[in-house]
Amino acid sequence: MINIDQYVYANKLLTIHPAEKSFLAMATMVVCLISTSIYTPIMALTLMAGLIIFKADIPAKFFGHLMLIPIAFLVMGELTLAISISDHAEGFLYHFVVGDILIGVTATDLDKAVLLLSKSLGSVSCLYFLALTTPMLEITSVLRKLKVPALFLELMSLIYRLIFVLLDSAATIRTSQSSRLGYVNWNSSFRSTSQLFYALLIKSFQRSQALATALEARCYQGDIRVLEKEFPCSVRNYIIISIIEVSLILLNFYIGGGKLFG
Amino acid sequence: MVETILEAEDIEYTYTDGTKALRKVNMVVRCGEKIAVLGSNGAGKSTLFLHFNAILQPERGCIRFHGRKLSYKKDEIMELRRKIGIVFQDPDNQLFSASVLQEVSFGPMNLGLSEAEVRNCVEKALRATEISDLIDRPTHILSFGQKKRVSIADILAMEPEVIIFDEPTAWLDPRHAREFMQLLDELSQQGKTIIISTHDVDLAYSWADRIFVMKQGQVLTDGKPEEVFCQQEVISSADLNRPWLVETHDEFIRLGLLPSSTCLPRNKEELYESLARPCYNVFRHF
Amino acid sequence: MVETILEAEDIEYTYTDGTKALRKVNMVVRCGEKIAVLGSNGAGKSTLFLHFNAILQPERGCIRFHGRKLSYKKDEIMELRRKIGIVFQDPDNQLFSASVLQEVSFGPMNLGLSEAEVRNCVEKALRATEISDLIDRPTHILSFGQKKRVSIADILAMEPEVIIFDEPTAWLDPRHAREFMQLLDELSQQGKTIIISTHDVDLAYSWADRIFVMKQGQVLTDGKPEEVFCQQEVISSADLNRPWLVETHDEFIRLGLLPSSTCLPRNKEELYESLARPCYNVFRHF
Amino acid sequence: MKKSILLALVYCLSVFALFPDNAYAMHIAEGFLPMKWAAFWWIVILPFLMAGLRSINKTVKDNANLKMLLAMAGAFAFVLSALKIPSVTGSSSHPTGVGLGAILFGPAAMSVLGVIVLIFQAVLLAHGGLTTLGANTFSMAIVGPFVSYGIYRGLQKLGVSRSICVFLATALGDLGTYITTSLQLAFAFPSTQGGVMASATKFMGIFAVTQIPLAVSEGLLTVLVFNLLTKY
Repeated sequence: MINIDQYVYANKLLTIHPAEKSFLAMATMVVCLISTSIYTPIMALTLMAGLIIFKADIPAKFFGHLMLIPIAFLVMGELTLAISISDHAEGFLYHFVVGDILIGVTATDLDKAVLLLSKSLGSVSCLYFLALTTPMLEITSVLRKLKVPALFLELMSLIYRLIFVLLDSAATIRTSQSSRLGYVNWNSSFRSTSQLFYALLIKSFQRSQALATALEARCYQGDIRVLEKEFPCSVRNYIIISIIEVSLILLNFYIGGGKLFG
Repeated sequence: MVETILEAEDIEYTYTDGTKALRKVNMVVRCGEKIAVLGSNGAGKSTLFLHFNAILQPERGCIRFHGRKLSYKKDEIMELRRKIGIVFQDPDNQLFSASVLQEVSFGPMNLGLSEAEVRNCVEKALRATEISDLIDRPTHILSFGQKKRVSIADILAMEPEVIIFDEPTAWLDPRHAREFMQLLDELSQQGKTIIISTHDVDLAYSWADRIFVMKQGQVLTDGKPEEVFCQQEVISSADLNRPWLVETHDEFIRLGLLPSSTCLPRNKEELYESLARPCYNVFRHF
Repeated sequence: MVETILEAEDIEYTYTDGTKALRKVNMVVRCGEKIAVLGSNGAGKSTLFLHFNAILQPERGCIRFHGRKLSYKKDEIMELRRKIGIVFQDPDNQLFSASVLQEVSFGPMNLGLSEAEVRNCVEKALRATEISDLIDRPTHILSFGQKKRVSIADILAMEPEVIIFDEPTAWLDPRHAREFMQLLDELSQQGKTIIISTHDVDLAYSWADRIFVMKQGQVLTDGKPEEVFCQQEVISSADLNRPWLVETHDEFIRLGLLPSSTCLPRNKEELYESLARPCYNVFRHF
Repeated sequence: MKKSILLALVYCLSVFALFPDNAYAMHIAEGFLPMKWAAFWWIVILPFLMAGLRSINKTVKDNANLKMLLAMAGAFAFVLSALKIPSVTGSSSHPTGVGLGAILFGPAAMSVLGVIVLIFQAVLLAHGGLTTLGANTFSMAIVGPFVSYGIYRGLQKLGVSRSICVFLATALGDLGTYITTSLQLAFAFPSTQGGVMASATKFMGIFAVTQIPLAVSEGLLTVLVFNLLTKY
């Protein structure tokens, strides 16, 4: 499992207001999505990579590794989009024949696929910027300002805490199983996994009871209200972000299409 | 006479699965006392503590706080939970929040204080437990010892009169256990009443003002440490050992190294001192 | 000279988050020895143990079993895990099956034994840990002491040569801890090599043949208990206490109650006996 | 014909070689859906979320136990999806936990917990995304759980044995999710030749390689877990 959380608390942009970071990430993501040229998303990707590696001081290797994760989905999706099946060769840029049908790519489909790939990678880099610089907890505090229901946010922060408790349990159980030869072949793996799930489920249940008792012991009255960390707010940052977004949009208008095959 | 702060009167409790957890338990806790409740796993210590905090209601008998019998009205429960805090055994079963600030502020926020007051309480509690630098840390990356401290700060932030610690030194290594006991002494000096449950007899013997021995939901005996640990049969029937100080002391008397009238020592310094007293230390003059 | 069964040679290990858990650790374990590894939380004891079981692979250095360097091939790993069992600290995290039978049979099943053989192993292990009557119980309703026993039966059922116990007596009450130590002695008499990690210096002192002291991923010292606990600075730099037997003994010498040449006592009987020796016991003749 | 079988085989093998984390492949990646479709699916899931939150709100008022239990269920679902399970094809993949969750906690709660889990998967594990959260939620936290729950309840009423109920509920829940995702992609990217239907066929065909074995594995595994749960 890849754990982004491990890096986020050590990143150098931790002290920046979470709302500013979220604004930058989400606005750039939207600009990528509405872009009609491949250059805007590529610029966004470059910008985000620069911020993540040089400003937030995240190891470039880890960022590179993260960028590979959506590749699995993208390759499958892109192939499906780019390749079409037909019974006549008209319009195909490249094709080959299987039996009596033609499998191949058309120029328009290829252009669409490349644009989509760039848009997707651009947005993915925005997501990573947010994930690598802003701890989950601060994202919830931004959501609170956006008037997301309190119950939803309470559940979010409880789940975030519990995930790590359960991951710990899962890891120790797994170690204990492996030390007793639990994952040596397919059969034992299958048996071990089902017992791991069962044990986790029972443990989750017991822990939830214990935590509820602890909450009650501290005067729980139906809502979980807590203090939140305060951040200095910077108007300058908002102005810089706005300038970045406007220039990305202008870039899209002036350089335009960027069709490679059409 | 010091005022009684907390009192359990003949309380009985049976869990829904039929286990009789408490049978006619009586316990009187006086203001400012340091109390240790000893007993093996499953003796009913934790169940008793949950009664003091009104998480559980006794089937029979009653709990008194400052002499007033609990009626389990909502306001009264809130008041009680504010004044009596429980630090649970496993911090992972107590810490629910993702950051230390959020975690520690939960209690005071429930008391309806203003944000500034809550922040003040949190800062004071973190200072007392010496973890002010952890305030912005996420809970899940803390070490076990740090989590334990946060779980104590949780309770201190509500400024309770009585603090109950369930097995506080379990899993702590000797240094952390020692630091923890220092913290307990500081709290006690600030006037808090402290109750701990443990099966570490050496610790209980040196630290507590008064000791309760529990077994299978009953209080077998209570009294000053010296009195309790004299009752050898009671101690062993509760699956406990005698503290090594007591045992060594008795052995010295048996061997004639100390006169049988010597008081039991409370710590090792006292033991060695009693041996070193001139009239008994014959070898010094060799 | 007794055969070396297990050996760690200059092993180093760093966790993915960058913590250096082991720095050039060397450890030689001989057949049939009783070894205690002492150190505070985070000293690297558990990480070392996971290397002995090939759950972790050292970055540098190597592990030898019966003199053969581990190559981490699948068959070899299977063989190693069968011969070296680890009983983990918290039975709540080791036990994952729904019933005791299922739990204890997990290891033998993975060895590919026939059902009759598995059942035989399970029954033997349950008898050795004296919990044959629990065989059909669901694990999650057991008491802490029972769970601990099941976690030991888990390992015994695989009939290992070496058994490693991680913090075996933590959270056990005195009686269960005593019973557990008896079980250890029985296993040792049956020829098993036993390694425990603990921060209970009194226990390690009286029980072990040899003691390793670890701190921050390094072995500070090793040797016979008497030798190790003489090195006061090493012990305190590892955040440990000295066993009370050693301390009392030293105090007696300081007070002149014992001649300075007296050997360190291994248990309290020896201590009292040395005091009771006629030539020193002056009071007897009063 | 031989050539096409060979082609399919090469494709299958390359999918297994390239994508060990193949269950996550069902999360539509960040930025993959056009703006209007991303927004559309967000709007579609909102009423489900509102209804889910309202039903949770009613039950957890003043009951810390239930709130913790729900949170634990969410954390459990996340941790489950982060673990690898041995797949029937011999490789391993990640379970969705949709079937187990829906049967245990009901589909309404799962929609709320599902969104949260999907947010965490995006932010902590880099699977899925925020703009595509609406679409992913619809397929994994709404369609999947409702299919699972419906089948489980329906078959139970018919008196089918519990193991078969659980297996079909989980496996078909997974398949429901995968068909929904394929349709979502097909709507967003209809084929130039053949439109939405042709595109949907292509997507379903391409994802079937990873999703059908996963559905079977997860179904079998959930049956085992359920047997343990009901026995003790």
